[in-house]
Amino acid sequence: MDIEKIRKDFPILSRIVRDRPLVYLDNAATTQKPSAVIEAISGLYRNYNANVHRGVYLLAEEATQAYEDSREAVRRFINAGSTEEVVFTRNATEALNLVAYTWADANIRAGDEIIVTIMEHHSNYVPWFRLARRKGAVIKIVPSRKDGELDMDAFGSMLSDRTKLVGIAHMSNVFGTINPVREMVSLAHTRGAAVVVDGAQSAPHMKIDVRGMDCDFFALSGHKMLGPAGIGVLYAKSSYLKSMEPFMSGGEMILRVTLEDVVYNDLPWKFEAGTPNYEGAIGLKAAIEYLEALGMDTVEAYERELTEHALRSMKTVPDIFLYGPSDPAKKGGIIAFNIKGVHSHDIGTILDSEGIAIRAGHHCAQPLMIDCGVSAMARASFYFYNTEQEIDMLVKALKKAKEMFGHVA
Amino acid sequence: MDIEKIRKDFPILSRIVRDRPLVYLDNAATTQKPSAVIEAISGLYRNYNANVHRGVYLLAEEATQAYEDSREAVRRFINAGSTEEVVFTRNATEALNLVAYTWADANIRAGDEIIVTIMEHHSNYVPWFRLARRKGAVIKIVPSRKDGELDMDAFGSMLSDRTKLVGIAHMSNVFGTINPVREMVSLAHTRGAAVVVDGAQSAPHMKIDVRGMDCDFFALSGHKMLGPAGIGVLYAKSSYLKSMEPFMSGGEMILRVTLEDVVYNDLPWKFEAGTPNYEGAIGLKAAIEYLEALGMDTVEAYERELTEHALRSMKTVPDIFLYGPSDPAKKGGIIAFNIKGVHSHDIGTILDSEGIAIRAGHHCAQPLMIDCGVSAMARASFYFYNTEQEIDMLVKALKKAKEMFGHVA
Amino acid sequence: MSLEELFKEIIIEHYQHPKNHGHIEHPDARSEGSNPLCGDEIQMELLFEGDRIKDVMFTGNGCSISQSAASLMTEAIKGRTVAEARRLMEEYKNMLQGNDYDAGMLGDLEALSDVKKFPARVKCASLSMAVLDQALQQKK
Amino acid sequence: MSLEELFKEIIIEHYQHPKNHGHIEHPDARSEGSNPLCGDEIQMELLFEGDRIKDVMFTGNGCSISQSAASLMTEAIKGRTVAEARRLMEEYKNMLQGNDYDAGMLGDLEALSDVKKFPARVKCASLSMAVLDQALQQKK
Ligand SMILES: Cc1ncc(COP(=O)(O)O)c(C=O)c1O
Ligand SMILES: Cc1ncc(COP(=O)(O)O)c(C=O)c1O
Repeated sequence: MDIEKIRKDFPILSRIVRDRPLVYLDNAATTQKPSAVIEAISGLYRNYNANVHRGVYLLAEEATQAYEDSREAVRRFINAGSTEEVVFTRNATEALNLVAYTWADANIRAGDEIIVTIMEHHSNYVPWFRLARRKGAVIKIVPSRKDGELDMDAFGSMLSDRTKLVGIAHMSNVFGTINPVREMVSLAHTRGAAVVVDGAQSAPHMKIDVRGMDCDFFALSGHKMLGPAGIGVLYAKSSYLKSMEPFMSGGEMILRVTLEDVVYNDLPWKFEAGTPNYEGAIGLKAAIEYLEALGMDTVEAYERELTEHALRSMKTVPDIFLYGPSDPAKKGGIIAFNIKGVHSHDIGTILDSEGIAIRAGHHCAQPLMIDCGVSAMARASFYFYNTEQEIDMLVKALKKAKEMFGHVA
Repeated sequence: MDIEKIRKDFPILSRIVRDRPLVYLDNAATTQKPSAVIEAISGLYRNYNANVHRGVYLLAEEATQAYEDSREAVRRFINAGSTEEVVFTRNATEALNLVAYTWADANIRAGDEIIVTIMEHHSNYVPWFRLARRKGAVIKIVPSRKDGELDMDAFGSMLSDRTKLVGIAHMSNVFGTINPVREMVSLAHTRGAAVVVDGAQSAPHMKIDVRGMDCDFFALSGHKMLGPAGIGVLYAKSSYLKSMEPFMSGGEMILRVTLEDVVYNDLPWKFEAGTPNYEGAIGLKAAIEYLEALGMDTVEAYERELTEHALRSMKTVPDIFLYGPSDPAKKGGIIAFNIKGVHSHDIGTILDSEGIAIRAGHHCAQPLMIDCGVSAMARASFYFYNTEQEIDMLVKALKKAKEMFGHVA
Repeated sequence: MSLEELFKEIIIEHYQHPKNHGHIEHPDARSEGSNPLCGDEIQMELLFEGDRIKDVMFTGNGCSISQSAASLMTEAIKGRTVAEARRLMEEYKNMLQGNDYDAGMLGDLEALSDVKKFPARVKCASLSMAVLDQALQQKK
Repeated sequence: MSLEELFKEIIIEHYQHPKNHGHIEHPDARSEGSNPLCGDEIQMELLFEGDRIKDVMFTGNGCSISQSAASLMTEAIKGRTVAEARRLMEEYKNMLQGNDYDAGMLGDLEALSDVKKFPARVKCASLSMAVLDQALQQKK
């Protein structure tokens, strides 16, 4: 991997922030875009923009083709069996809500149980929380162990014939933990429960194989994997999609409307009401092609090296506490931490003054914050365009932060 | 209005299609984008891309500011009272579904009545149809008169104390009819019914004043008004938004999540779950600024001239039938038609071979097709970058189509 | 890509004066289909005699391509055995997909060969094939 | 924009050794608030004597700006009349918004004047003002 060449593909990486070169370490929030993605978008609007699925003219054919080609690119990227199973949404959040409003709404009843992990992002927790309230169902939470991994024994003993749905973050956006989804899916399936995997953090960073995983639903967000904002994906087994009522209704998702009746469109369009974000899909395709050209194995291996380096060097900051697994083989490039005596929000500001972008706060994972006994954490998260030097700059700035707050105490 | 200068702002308008300059007359489906919009998008990704509302670093502040500035631009554009009342969605369709899943779901009961017009796009019909099915409510349809305008007498006599919701297309995407929404709103309000105005076709072409109109909900799509795909708006009176449950749930729309409870965020963010399409919003802001610089009055006046010219010259095509009002003061720049002996789909192909893009089909308005006794229509629709010469080319090509199919019969 | 390739005279002729248009009194099989986006609709009725398609009639409405294809298709299969009809449909599909095909077998249906140059119209040309396929499946 | 402007020594001092931190046994007013995105939390308790704020204490957790602001704010208002406290809050708001303000009135609170150069942090500095405002509204 030629990191210098790669960095040149990302125009924003040469931006100067606060008189310093930008060090962007908030990749779990969103990623930067290579020129190929930016140009795919402007290319659409300069050359062949038209509403998809509707026109009988050349522009519309070209735009429709590009939109559907993106669906095929997603199918390949996550190894789905068919493009029927690939529904475009705004983001992972909408993908998860789609499942809550359709399959789960129709299939979950009072007394049923929904199991989620303590590591869930609000987007894979609040929809189930609200559904459970509405239906009188019960939410159970798989705890994590001291080492930042899920307590699989607890999971095993929570599963029962009342379990209807299991929601799992494939990769935690706080701990970085890569959860054993394949094993959890097969355990859940023995109880007849459906499994929703939140792949928002995993899809950008590792090879995804939804068929190998055998999950029933899988959600991802394009903006976290080089793609534009406003495009996400719900993968669902076609057996599920077929049985489900549509989510939103309007143009595009129907075959026929009379005053007496409505006939829905085929998969996957039945779930895509209104003009889709075809621009987003076309940008996402360019993002996927960029990732495929690099190779997801390469991405994963490089990021593991970065993570090892980060875990090693961040430990040298006085009074730092690193959350999540300390074994880099068990996690992705996400490191949440706190420094005693320096609030994460202050760390964020101090780092920003050096051009270093990290995140501070609850990371939309308040149940996990509560579980860790804190209200906020700082978090650095990497992508393949980051370097060890950038991590060294981070560590140096963290030491400075500690000093600023240390010299008085 | 310097039309030559304006056309230069739209890179796609110099595209050659089928060896001819593109004549784009499918603006009711989606509009083309000026360089200012394309550059607003690439500028974001080149210079200040970051997830909004979350970061404590400069990029995130800039992106958040730009995103919220767009909300203010929308507020101004439609004359809403506050940015609290401006919710970003994917498109008009999602905006309408949001109302169906929240306010309408909570307030419409068995036996209640929903009134919509015969001119509705599927996006302002199917959501209410499904809701009515689910609830046992009744849908009533306001018919149109022979002249393509709504039958206001029928509307008046349909209204009753059972009416809970009235759905109105501000401008029909088939007839082009501009419906008397202000009058309809005030009639509906005397019965205590809420009014949803579908502004997908009106917002791009005329001055919108939601406060003057006094509607309770108003939906629009960015891509139909120079903005990118994937961004739309729901305006709703804050009194409604306050009383409504959220639609989707996840990150961004909550204030606090514990295992026992969830507290929702303030307006409007309560209705924006997950990472929003901030790129789309930033593109939409550039679109609105472009329109404001032209002036919506100028846009409307210019398009009225085009429509007059089109109505006059299209009539000279043998055996043509024009749907909708023949008075250009009563309609926007949308002309649906059929030519006896030449199916609209064939018209579409013949025009395409001359580089002219129009639409053929049911226009996602099958109830209106059935009402007109046809299964399809051809439709030409204009925007301010179109010219009378382009309309003349259209007319010439229509005559050619008629000839091709005429010479045998 | 010229319009004359798509709208050949024979196609317009069949569009304006379709063959086998109407109903069969007591059909052995009946099926229908539509292309919702363009509004094309085709209904077909078949009468069998042993293995043979003794008669076939269609009704429908839609564009010149969908309606002329129905007319030409019904002409091509009338009197053939079901197996022959299936082979013919296979060749027709090959033609629309741009593969090699047996022109001799298709006869007048070959008039539709240039539809493949108009991707948006391939669906129109395939509709009657899909409807016919459904009808043939009703034959035990 | 330099860090030293934001994290002045007096701010870090108040963050690490807050004044008026704790509880009042029988407070006349009590209120709380939070900035959910950063997790800052402030609770305040007040004791009145006539028109005067006889005592004020706070608890909370969060960043140096939110906590030192609470400490400085409680120091500034303790012993003042409600009307004076309100005027002070007004000046404080002016300062954070970048308007002119009465420095004499603010005293040590002026240490937070450079927060306005850090837009993401203005919310942190305003939290205790919002909480205090709520508490004062409880006074009849
Ligand atoms: C009147 C009307 N309403 C709603 C819509 C739906 O818009 P969108 O597909 O952008 O959601 C359209 C456009 O197709 C329309 O013309
Ligand atoms: C694990 C996880 N799930 C879901 C989400 C939600 O993604 P989005 O905001 O793109 O819908 C995120 C990102 O914030 C995440 O990290």
